[in-house]
Amino acid sequence: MDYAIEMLNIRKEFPGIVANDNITVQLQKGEIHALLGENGAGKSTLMNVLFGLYQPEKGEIRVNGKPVNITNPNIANGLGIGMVHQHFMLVEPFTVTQNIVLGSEPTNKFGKIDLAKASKEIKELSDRYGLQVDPDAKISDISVGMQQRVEILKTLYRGAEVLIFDEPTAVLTPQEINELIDIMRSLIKEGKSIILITHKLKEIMEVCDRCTVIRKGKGIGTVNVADTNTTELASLMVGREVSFKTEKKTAEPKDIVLAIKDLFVRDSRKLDMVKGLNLDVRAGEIVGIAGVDGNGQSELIEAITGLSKTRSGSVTLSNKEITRLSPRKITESGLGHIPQDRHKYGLVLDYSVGENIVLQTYYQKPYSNASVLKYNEIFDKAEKIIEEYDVRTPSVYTKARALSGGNQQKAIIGREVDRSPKLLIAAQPTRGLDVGAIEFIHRKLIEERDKGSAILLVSFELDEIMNVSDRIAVMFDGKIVADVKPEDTNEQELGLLMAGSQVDKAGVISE
Amino acid sequence: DEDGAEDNTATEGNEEGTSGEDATSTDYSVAMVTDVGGVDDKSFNQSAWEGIQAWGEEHGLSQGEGFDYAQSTDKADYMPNLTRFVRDEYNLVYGIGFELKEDIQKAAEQYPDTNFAIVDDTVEADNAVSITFKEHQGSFLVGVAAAMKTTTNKVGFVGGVDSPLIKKFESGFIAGVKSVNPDIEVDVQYAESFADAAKGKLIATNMYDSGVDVIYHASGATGNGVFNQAKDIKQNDPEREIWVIGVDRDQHDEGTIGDHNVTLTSMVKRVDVAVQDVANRGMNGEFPGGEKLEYGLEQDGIDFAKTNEEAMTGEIITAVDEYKEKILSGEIEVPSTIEDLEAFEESL
Amino acid sequence: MFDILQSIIPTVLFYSAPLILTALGGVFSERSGVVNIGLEGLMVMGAFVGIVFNLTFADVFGVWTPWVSLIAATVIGALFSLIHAVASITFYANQVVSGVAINMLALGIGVYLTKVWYDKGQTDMVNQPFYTTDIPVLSNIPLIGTLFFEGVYVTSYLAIILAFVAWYVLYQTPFGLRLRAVGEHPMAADTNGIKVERMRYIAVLLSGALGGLGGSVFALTIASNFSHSTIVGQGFMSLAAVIFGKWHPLGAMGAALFFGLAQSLSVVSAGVPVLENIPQIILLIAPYLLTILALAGFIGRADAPRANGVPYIKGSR
Amino acid sequence: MTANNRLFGILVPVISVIVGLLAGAIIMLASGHNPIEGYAALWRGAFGDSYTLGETIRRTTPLILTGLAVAFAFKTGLFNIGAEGQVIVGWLASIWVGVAVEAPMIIHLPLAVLAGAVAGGLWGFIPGLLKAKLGVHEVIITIMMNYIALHVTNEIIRSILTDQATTTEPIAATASLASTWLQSITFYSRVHYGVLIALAAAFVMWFIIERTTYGYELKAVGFNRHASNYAGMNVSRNIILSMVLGGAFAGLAGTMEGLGTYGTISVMSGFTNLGFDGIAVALLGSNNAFGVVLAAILFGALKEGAGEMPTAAGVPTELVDIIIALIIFFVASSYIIRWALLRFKKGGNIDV
Ligand SMILES: Nc1ncnc2c1ncn2[C@@H]1O[C@H](COP(=O)(O)OP(=O)(O)OP(=O)(O)O)[C@@H](O)[C@H]1O
Ligand SMILES: Nc1ncnc2c1ncn2[C@@H]1O[C@H](COP(=O)(O)OP(=O)(O)OP(=O)(O)O)[C@@H](O)[C@H]1O
Ligand SMILES: [Mg+2]
Ligand SMILES: [Mg+2]
Repeated sequence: MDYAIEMLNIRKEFPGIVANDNITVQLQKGEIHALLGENGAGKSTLMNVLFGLYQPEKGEIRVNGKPVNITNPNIANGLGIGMVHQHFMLVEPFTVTQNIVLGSEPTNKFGKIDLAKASKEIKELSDRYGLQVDPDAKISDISVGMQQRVEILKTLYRGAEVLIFDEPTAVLTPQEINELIDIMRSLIKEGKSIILITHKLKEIMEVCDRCTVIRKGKGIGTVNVADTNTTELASLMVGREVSFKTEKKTAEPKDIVLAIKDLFVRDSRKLDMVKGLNLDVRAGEIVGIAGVDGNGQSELIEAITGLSKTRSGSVTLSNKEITRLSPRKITESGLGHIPQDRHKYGLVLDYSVGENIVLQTYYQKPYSNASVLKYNEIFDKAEKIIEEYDVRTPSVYTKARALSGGNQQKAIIGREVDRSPKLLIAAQPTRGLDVGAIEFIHRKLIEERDKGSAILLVSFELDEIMNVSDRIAVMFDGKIVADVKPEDTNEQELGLLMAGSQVDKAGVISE
Repeated sequence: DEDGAEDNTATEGNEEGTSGEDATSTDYSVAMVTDVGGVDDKSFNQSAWEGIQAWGEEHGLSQGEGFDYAQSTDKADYMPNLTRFVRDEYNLVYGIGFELKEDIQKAAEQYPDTNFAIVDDTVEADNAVSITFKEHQGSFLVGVAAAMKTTTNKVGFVGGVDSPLIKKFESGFIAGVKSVNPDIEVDVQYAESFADAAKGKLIATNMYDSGVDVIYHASGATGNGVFNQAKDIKQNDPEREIWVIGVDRDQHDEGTIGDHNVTLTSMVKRVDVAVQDVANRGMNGEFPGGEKLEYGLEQDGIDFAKTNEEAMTGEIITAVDEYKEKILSGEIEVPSTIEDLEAFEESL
Repeated sequence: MFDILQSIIPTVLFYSAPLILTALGGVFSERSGVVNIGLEGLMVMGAFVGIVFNLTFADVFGVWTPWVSLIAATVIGALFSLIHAVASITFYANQVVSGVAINMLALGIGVYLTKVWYDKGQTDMVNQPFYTTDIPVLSNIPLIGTLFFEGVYVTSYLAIILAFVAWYVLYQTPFGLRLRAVGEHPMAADTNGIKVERMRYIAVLLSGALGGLGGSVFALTIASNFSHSTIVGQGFMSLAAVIFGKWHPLGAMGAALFFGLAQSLSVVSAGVPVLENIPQIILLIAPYLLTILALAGFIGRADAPRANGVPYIKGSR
Repeated sequence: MTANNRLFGILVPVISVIVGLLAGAIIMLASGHNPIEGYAALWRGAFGDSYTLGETIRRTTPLILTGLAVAFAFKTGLFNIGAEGQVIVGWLASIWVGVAVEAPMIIHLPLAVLAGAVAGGLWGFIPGLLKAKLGVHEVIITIMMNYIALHVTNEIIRSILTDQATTTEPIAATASLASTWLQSITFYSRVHYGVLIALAAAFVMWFIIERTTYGYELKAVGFNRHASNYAGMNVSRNIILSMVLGGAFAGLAGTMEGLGTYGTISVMSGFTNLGFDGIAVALLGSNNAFGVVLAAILFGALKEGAGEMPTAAGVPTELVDIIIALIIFFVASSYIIRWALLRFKKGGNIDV
């Protein structure tokens, strides 16, 4: 068999942890090979070893059958290995071209970077793979999907034959995911080979040829995708049966909890992003907001939660106007919020888990008295929450930074849900999490609904929207353009709605 | 305990020192505490130390045995330094510079058995003597020299920090200039620092550009900038007549530029003379406690430098000496404040 | 008006030159992601070396002494900054703190050695400082020649030229692109095969070289000797120029010239009718006040290089 | 992990100090001095008898406060390089009240102390406000504020507090922190009651930071501004509060010099350096109150003892500055010490 890459019996240790324990992955030429595993299983670590960012303690790497020693990314690049990282490796104030040539810049005879030449080459490369990247745009001005394509271009520019994608779809909208899949296929057609890390089993089934499963740092095995199904993959990964369809009773909506009227919100560039939006959410129902990223979802959430000011319109929570209240007053009025960016907003990473649990309530009884903190009460509470929400942490005194993404998310959800908010906003609550964690979080959201909370779920994952919501509001260009029941629609229809197509009364979609 | 023992001996020593009418020359010991300028500041600290060394050698003493100094790098060092000498049983402790005023005052009150002296300021205590100088007299004389030397009828004065002490220099200088020729303009600028050479140079550039040809500086290290600028002009145009007047001691060395020297003269403060004088009086049991001694031309405490023979022509020296006589005879009362200066100028 | 300009411009030039040079050093260092609050100390070291070298070798090098002294100060400045580099790049030290230590250390060493070598707290004045000259050819241009190129220090133009060189290097060459990338997103640079630590070392050494150069230019054009009070705050002003100039070489140069102008105005004011009646204290604090107002008002938020001050630890996020 | 960290937290400064002193010894040897004599003189100068002990305490007092001033801001992610200016205005304000007000001690003294704290706080308020509202870099603003404090204070001393003199009248006895009793037991050192204020301030800082909701907010804002905002904290207010309280501590340091040590204020031709030394103290003390006190004692002793070195051992006092700088380097580069310690006990498994 012709292998582009062989990673044989790789072992990589971090202080106190064996991240990769005797893992073997063999990438055939011209295949898309999936790497599957729970959060923290060791996938990124393995790929960082291949890319020369980490040195393995044991094991051998072969490229085209020849043993190699990859001690830094330069060597990997030289061997034709390129990596699209989970967290983008782009310099924001630079242009696309500058980012792509960085490290291998063409120069003219005065030692000046020949940007014009580079820009032209990049344009050609971009056209060849249908990437549609503007070489002169600044990274900070382009969308996440575009940034990812810049990352791909970066590897191609360096002549990569093998591309590693680390969770590329976690940050993409459904449309962008489809585009990415097309791009991957055209890369294969050009003779490249691809390693794809993803938590989305559907994607594996759709594009991958084979799949290697890793569990807790150990290689479980490699399967032909054609010979398996999602259920089998999931149980291989987690080591037990996993259900995908979340069980739930039909909703029993009660009074209106959240009422938004004619809301206008501007973003930091002073452009209107929410343009006259109207929406009601009732107690006991989950309303899912479907939409392509950048249609005003973030601004909507920021406006409801008081993180940014509304331009006009009103937001009421249980009949109380909260439009111009401070975040604290809004929280006190009964709002819970699982933020989209858990590292930026959800947690103070350098605080202990316990201190994070009282992030909004530290000034209230019983956590403090006359401004003096009562740590016993705080940590008691935290103990209860980590227990109830299965937050895996050495202790409540451990810094939040040390937790894996999934466990950080569980801690946030525990904190928000525990306050029994009247309204719970969950923004991308499962982004980047493995199926086990996703299942748990969905169950918790439904439990809350059943206890009578109103829940607003914002997600780019149509699966999630379809599975969890009782009602789906499609957001496009700053407005709610459709309000449908999941059982009355399908992903295709939603996709079109999200792209701005109109639905007439009869349910017929017109352009 | 040890501390107690040391304290006791300290007290005994002091008693001996002050009450000992039969004190021989070897018994008497003298020390000085510098201000932050340090003992080698090429200024009054250095001069004071030279005085003390001269005094010590004269009486067969050596550093550490009979006389010594302590360096202060920070205002906070003054008091510990003074106290150290008190406890080391020195009979007379000098504080050099007006910055030590409060500390000498306090030390004098706390240690009545030790004698103190402050240079450049005054304190009130029976066991302390205040040594000041009639800088205005010296400034007057160099003002005369400046007036004689200027060809543009514009001279300059660069002060360090605006304060009564430096005003004394300014007043005397202007009075000297105007005595020779009331039409000469005097450009006065303060750098607001004794250590800002850049500011000194900025001011000097500005003054020389505007036609000033003699600058008298009373500004410590800020004056480095003044010298620097004068020398730069001289380097580029050796024919141009450009002068600096130094302060506190003879700053002839600072003015050397090739074969030329831009230091016209310097207002010399003989701190060494004053320090030796007081030490001798103390040694002879005649310590002038509580007195405010003001050293001027009369006591040879103030002088002007004649090192630059080329520049200080006989004519200038004669003129300066004439005014010196007038001051000594009381014919001229040199103003030491701006108010006095105004009155003085009217009387011209 | 012409007269006023004629008296202001040369003073601005000589006052600003050391600040420009040192600020350029700051730009390099901070652009690479290493905060350099030790500019003051680097200047102290430069002034110390420049003076000591000048005093010691004046007989050997004659009229070339000041230039050779500058080179010596530049080299020693670079070597001295190695301490900051090792601490903050290799040992992940808090860069602000390491910079503060640099400041203390430079002054300590400078004065200590002065005392040990010369047995006094300050050196003598040098015999071979820089002198002003008329720049050949350029000074013959009417008006402009008189204003800008007569009676100036060559070092002032060295500083200005170096600012443009720094701009070219940072914004036009691969080296500059890499250096800035390292300061914005070191991990991205790393994955592109750029040696982050090496880039940062080079940048810090450059800041040491330029800081040393700035300090020695100050010593050999303005102070003429070395003592504990030779460099008092010029390094901090240079740091201010870095930030005021938004971490851009030409911006930093502009800021340094602005500081020079403010200082010069406070001196020249006596002869200028509009400025004459302003209390001296206002003129004294004007440079500082104007900087604050400028930062608060006109240029607002300055975006530091994103990874500035953050040690790059491979494999961490 | 926690136990290990705590151990490192203690070992790192201790080792740094030892290595710093060793380096100082090598420098003395290299420059032809006897290190044993040098350090003996240093020790005598700092702790030799009750007088030097008193002076060491006196010198430590403002260092504790400037150390707290810097540490406090650090906790909120701010770098207060302006302690220097805050010291100066605090000193000025306390003297102003001490000279200009007539009142019984029970009112006068607290009023003068308060004035110093308020002035320092005000000097911290301006950079805090600019940072919070306009995002202006606090480092540059505080540097500028230092110079403004220096010049304005000098001007006020000359034109308002005196008639063109360089030193004010001494404060009224009713505003003085000086203690004849403390002086009498320390052979007339200048140790004063201010040390109690400094220790109390350290306790207050510890309490605010570790035990109150204010401290919780301040630290949260320091760690993560966005999350703090999300959690309903007023980020701007916390930034300002942190600078104001830090400034107040520094202002108190100036007050110590004014009401305790000198009783006057003089025109200054340069900075006091108390503020800059505060940065070093804060660092060596790991930005925590107890650590700051210990670090201030160490630096106070080094600086006080230095005065004895030139006379007793011929060693220039600057050696102490070099030693302090080296200690700071080693603490800041604690990674190397941790690494060395881990190497040292290699074999034992390293639990993270
Ligand atoms: N730099 C590091 N230092 C120490 N430990 C690390 C480091 N990086 C990863 N680990 C450990 O290695 C394990 C594997 O991490 P890795 O990032 O490879 O997981 P992953 O499979 O990519 O997870 P995810 O699906 O969440 O991206 C983790 O449990 C973590 O504890
Ligand atoms: N420097 C480090 N030291 C110790 N552990 C680390 C370090 N860097 C990463 N880790 C660990 O790596 C593990 C991997 O985290 P994980 O991959 O689950 O996060 P993630 O899912 O990639 O985060 P995100 O939410 O950004 O996707 C975590 O357990 C984290 O604690
Ligand atoms: Mg990963
Ligand atoms: Mg992940």
